[in-house]
Amino acid sequence: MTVTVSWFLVLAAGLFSIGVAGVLIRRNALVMFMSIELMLNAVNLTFVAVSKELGLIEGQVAALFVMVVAAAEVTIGLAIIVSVFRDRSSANVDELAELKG
Amino acid sequence: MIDVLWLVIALPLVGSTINLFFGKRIGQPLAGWVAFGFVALAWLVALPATFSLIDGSIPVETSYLFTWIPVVGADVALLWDPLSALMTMIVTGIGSLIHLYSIGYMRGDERYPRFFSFMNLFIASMMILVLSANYAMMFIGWELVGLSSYLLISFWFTKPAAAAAGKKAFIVNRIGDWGFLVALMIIFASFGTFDFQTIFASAPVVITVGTATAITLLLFVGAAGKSAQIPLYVWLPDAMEGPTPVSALIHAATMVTAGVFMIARSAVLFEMAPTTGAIVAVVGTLTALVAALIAVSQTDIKKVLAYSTISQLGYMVLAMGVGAYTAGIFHLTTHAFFKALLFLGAGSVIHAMAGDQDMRTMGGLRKKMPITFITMGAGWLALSGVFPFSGFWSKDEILAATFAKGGWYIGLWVIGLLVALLTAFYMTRLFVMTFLGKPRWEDGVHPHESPATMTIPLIILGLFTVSFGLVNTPALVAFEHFLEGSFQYVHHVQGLSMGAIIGLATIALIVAIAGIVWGWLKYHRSELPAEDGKFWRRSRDAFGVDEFYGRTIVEPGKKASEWAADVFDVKVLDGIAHGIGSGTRGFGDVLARLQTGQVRAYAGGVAIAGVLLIIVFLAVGGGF
Amino acid sequence: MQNAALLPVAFEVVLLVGALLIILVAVVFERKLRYWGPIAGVTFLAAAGVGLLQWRDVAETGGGLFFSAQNESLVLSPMVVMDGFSAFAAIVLGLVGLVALLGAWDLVASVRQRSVEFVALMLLAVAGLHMMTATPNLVVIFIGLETASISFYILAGFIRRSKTSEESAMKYFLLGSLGSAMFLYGVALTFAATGSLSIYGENSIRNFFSVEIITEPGILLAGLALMLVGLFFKVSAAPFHQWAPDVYQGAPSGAVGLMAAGVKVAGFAALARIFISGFGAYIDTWAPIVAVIAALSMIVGTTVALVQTDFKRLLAYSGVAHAGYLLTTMVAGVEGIPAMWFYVSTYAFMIVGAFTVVSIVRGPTSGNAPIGSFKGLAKRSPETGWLLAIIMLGMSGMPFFAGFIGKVFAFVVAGEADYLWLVMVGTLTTVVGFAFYLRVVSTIFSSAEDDDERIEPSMSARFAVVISAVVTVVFGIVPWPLLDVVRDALPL
Amino acid sequence: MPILSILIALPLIGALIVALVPRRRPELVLPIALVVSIPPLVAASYVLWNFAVGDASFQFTEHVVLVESFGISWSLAVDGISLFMVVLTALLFPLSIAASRSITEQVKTYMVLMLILETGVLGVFLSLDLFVFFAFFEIVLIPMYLLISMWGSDNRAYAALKFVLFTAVGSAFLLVSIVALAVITGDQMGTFANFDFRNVLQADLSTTTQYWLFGGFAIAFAIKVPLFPFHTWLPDAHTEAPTAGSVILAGVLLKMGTYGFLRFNLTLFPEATVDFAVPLAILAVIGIVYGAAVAIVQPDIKRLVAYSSVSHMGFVILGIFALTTQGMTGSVVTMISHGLTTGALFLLIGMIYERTHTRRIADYGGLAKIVPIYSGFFLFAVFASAGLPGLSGFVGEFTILIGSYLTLPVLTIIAASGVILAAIYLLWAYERVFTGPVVNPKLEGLRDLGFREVAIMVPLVVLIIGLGVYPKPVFERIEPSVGIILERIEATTGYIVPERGTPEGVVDVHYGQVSESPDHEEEGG
Repeated sequence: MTVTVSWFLVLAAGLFSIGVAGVLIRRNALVMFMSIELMLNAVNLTFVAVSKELGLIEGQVAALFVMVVAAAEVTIGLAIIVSVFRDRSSANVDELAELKG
Repeated sequence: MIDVLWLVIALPLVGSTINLFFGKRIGQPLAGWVAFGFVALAWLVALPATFSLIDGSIPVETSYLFTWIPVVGADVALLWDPLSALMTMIVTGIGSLIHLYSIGYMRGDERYPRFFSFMNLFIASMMILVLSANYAMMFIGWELVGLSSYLLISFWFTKPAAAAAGKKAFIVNRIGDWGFLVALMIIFASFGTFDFQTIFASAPVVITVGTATAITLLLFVGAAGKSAQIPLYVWLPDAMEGPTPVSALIHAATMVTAGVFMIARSAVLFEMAPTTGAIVAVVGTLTALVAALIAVSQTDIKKVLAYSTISQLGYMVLAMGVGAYTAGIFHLTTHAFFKALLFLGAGSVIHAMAGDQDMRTMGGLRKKMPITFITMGAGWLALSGVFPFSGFWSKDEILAATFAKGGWYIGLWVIGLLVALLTAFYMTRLFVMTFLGKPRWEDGVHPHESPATMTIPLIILGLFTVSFGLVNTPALVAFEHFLEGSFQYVHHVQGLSMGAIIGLATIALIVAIAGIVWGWLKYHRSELPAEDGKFWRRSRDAFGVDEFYGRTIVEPGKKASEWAADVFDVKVLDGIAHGIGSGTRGFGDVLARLQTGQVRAYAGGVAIAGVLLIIVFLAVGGGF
Repeated sequence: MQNAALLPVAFEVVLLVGALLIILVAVVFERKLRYWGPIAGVTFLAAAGVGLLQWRDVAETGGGLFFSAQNESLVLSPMVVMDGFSAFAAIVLGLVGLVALLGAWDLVASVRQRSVEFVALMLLAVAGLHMMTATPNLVVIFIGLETASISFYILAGFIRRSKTSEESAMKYFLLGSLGSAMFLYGVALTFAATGSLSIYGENSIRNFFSVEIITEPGILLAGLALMLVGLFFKVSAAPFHQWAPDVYQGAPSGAVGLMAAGVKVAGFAALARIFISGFGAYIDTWAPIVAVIAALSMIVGTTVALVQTDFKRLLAYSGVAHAGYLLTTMVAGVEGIPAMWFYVSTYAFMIVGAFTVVSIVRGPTSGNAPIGSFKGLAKRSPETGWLLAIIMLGMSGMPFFAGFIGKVFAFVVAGEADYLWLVMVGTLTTVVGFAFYLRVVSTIFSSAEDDDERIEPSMSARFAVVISAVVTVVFGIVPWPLLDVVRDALPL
Repeated sequence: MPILSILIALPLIGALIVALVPRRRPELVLPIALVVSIPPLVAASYVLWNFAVGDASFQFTEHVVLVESFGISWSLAVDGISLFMVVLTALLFPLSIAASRSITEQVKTYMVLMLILETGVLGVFLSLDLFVFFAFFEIVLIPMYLLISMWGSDNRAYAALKFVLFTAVGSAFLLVSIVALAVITGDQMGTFANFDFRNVLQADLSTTTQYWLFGGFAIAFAIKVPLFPFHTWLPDAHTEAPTAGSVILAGVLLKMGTYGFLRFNLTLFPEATVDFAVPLAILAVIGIVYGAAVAIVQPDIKRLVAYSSVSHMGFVILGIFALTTQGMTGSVVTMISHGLTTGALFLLIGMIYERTHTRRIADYGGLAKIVPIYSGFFLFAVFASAGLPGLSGFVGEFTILIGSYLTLPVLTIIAASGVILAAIYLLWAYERVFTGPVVNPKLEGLRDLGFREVAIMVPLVVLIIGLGVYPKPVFERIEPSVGIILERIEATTGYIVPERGTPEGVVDVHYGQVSESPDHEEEGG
């Protein structure tokens, strides 16, 4: 059984879906954010796999960029989560529902 | 000579304007004299033209003034023919007398100049009606006389009854005007013009009998409104709320005869439609009868005269229906004299009685006001149809013409005779109750003869009342001859033999005298006879026609309007609009409720919509 | 291909330099307001000037692709494109940034020490936004998007200890990241299907279609769908709009203007760049879907705005509707791009002006802004009241205000593309729009109990609102110059 | 000289001048506003004076291309139809401004809005470019909305919004149709789109397309007119609006709808016009009777007049869709006349409202005794509105009825009954307000009309009489313009306009024996 690029794509799609599911299911902002990171990694997997398959360097470069962006997102995200946690002693996003309607 | 005819309209209009704006400054009684002057001047302007027409020195012609509404070919143009000349003479002549009369009668009224302004306006309007050379312009006059009538009936507008009467008159007339208006539409659609001469010259060729019937029936609806025929007569008795000179001028002598005039004017069309003729004759006869039956029981002197007017108009309409146009117009003329006289006399009486109009409180006025007594006596006999007063000649001609039609018209002739009997009876009742017998007036009332401005018109009218009938006796047909110029397109029916005419006249005279005698016997006694019994009560209520209309037309109409206004408009139409509005808001509310504030719900929304979008893309994107 | 020329990236460079300069100044000197405000302003102006230079250069040379690496070991498609499209975006973004800065001035003043970061972030955000419009590379679009988004997350949560601000930031961050991730996955799938990340150039998506038959259309379609989802999310088109009202309401009023305006400009530019320029050949596939989303956005945006009691939420929902009108231009393909530019550029000024007024009335750090608090504004501050009324009328699409021209322009191009039903939806929702915009207008002119309580807007805020209103009116009455310009603001 | 552009610009310049009046001198605002509202009247009079009689084509045309690719141009012109609308507008605004002395709050804003409104209305009547037309058509909403919602009476917010939303819904359909039409025209001309009326006129439209577009235009104009059943905004708007608002609303704004029908629906979509004429005429006749019937029982005098407008405007629509020269010409005349009479009525109601602050009929009674001059004017207006011959209302409605009967006899006969109903609601209202004894003690000692108020009314009275007695100059300017609309309908459809003329067999002895030589034949043409 040869492992073709499709396998990687399916795996990435699976990871992405798990990420989405995580965002939907989990209440903790931190875990939700981790799920988003998972989605980004699924994307990276796709990039790299396709890049290898097609022999193109762009995909790998893209993956690098995405990692950097993800890192930046982490810093900001954590800062926001911490700031919310400090005020409410909870990172449960369900409690953040003052703004609605 | 007819170039100056427009002055006949313009002069009273000027008078009206002057009095409207400067009347207060002119003051009493000068304002009245100004008004009188303009009407008299109009009469003077028309006089030579009339004589020229009588002696045949000028032909029947149309004087074009200016184009009114070009797209419908409606011009302002004046037609000077015997019919319009006659009407002009009546309107300006009697109008002048009544203006003269009003100078004294209205003395002291706060809105004295306004009264004369309106009276002048009426004369001008009536002259527009009479002199018009086409239906469109006639309609202007038609409506304007309605306006003046409205203004004058509700002249004493602080009395709710007067205000209501004016409104009623205008609205009921408007119902008739609707008919006139629709007739005008058909006329234009058929002829492409409103011009009398053109229409009459070509009618037999251009329109079918059916069209003619439609036009004439609708015209008759208009005439019924203006000339107070069944079922539209109800406004005229109420119109007596106006000052008495108004009743005399507008609601007896002139305006109410406009309907008859209009039918006579349209004689060619009516001749083409025998069905209409029959209907007109029947309606006229019935109106004459019903009004006479009501008149016998009225106690208000003006109401008696009002119903009598309706009744006499019925005669004229009957004449139109049987094609006796000259007879009808003749009766119109004599009636104008004696009814104006009677109203002015009644006004004189009311004046003397300090405003009291109830005949039961009068009596014995003979000595207090001899001129009024004598002149009204002439009117009484004329209206009753006693030889040789004018009413006798004219009424007799109508009855004779009806009889001459034969067939079931004989029935109408019989009813006509019955009406003649009733007429003589109620006029005798009126005369006796007012002037003869013992005085029944209350203390503090001091009847007196009226001033000269009021009695002179009475005398002049009295003279005409006595003598005017002689211009058209079976022996001397000057009047008929004169009017022929207006009925040149009308085919004349074979007349009766002289013997028959005399025989019919004799019957009529006997009936009239019978009525007088009956009335004399019943009322010329020391105590007024009790007038109760079912007939008298119903009659005094005018057979409840007003209430009937109220129940069947006014109230349901008002209910329907209220339903439309309060339910349909607000609940249904606005309800739909509000429904759309609140539907939109509701939709927004529902969507806003989806906005729970929950991050995860939002993420779910994005995810679901995203998945849907992918599915849709895959579904529609097959063609890639 | 003049790789060496700096002009194509000058806009970003200027803004980055400006941002760095501000931080540098703050480090070197004391953190006092008076230095970096003007620096930021000058930077925005310079950036807009760069935009003008680019525009002129494009007009002369026709623009082109830049920064591609093509030697044997490294083959990278071009990273930067300079065309009428990007140059116009540069001008608009530079000016919008300037106006937003003026509008945010009060906020800058009130956050005192931290204002350095605030101003720098604004500059960075605008740089990111423009990056989205000036690149043929999908990943670079993503990077620009994230640069802007991350800056906005911070701006939204800039007010410490403010629950609304925190909630706003949190929501924006979580959902925004989700949206970005979806967009990125779409990019990856597109890459997987086409083997290209670039819209232009030799090995571009466009060329790919002309030479190869797609073996896996599903992957490409899913990729397209996900990219659309990501961008729809960013421009807050229904049903991906739910974050917007919450975020706008909670974020400090002074900062929302740039968020709302900038993202719309860049988001639609990116949409147009990717879908019209890149996938324009397949317009028949995506246009109906975009049309449905457009209709949904207009309907949802206007109807929900109708029932709002908070002015900021109302503006957010109206923003959803405006996204719908903007999407209406997209269905017409290239023909729609001028309409899109006209609409979005005027709208950007209006929305900045509107949020500036909120900042004036409710305070720059405020979260909630009940409509009732605008009662009697015309008396409390006649000038502000009138200007807000003008802006509201402009947004509602009343004639002789810019919004009208934008809408009709959009409707005409959509009509030309045979989307008359969409035009019908557009005109009818415009009516619903009248209902809530006019409600605001009559609130402004109605009398309030505290009539005497005058509001004195600061000089800068006043400036921002005046500019916004002037744009609304001028381009409403004399739109011709701008119409002529946007006709040339087309992508390569 | 681009007189029409100047005409449109003058009120706007006036608005600027008024806006510059110092805040400290509010008493100067009204006189200045009045003064600046005169130049538009002068300009309109200039146009009226120099209008070539008997010329059916557009006159005073101005044409400046604004956007080449979109075919948008600044294209202005007048013909016989718009001419009088323009003059009416220019006339009613100074009168309304003069009658606005009771406005004490934010006078400046009020006057500025009035003048902006005038610009908008003039723009509607003068522009031939569909885009510009729509812009003016729509912008009129804003000043009117603000006039109602800021200076209206109790329920003003509701009424103002209702007015805007109703009209805007119509505009929504109008805009879609205009866009579609412009796109179709553009396609056929090989450009992107084209909004120019004269180009749109050349477009070749299929019958189905005509139906849709006609429908879109018709909804917008029907709401504006308002045609039954779209009229429910009118009573509310009229009732709540300040006097000047009501005058302008009834006097000119409603005419934008009927004008739109004439200018666009009939001209652009002849086939659809012929096919939709009867349904629209039916609605018009329902409106005539229904509006009048509902007016009878209104307790509020302004609502009564508002419903009477529904009735009168029904006549206008009937006349238009009878598709005869007479009917259509009559419609335009009625548009003028309704502007004058209803304007007069609203001005008068406003004058008494300033004194008593009530519009309820039941609060009045016996006014004629207290304020005779006022009552005289009111009665005049009542009869003018009721269509008394010799006054303007009759001329128009009479011509409409005569003309409509030619093609729609049954409907016209029903419509004619509106004449009866008009007398009922007007005279009954007059009776309750002005006659009888004075019951309400508050009415004692009311001031009669002053010089200023009389001066406002006199021009209207003069024009009402003038138009009623000698309407020929008006007719001969309208008729050619109406004629080409009908000619176009005849040329493109199988419809044949029943011509006025002498049916076969009519012996024309018309002035066979005339005393003067009437130059009648020339005048008819």
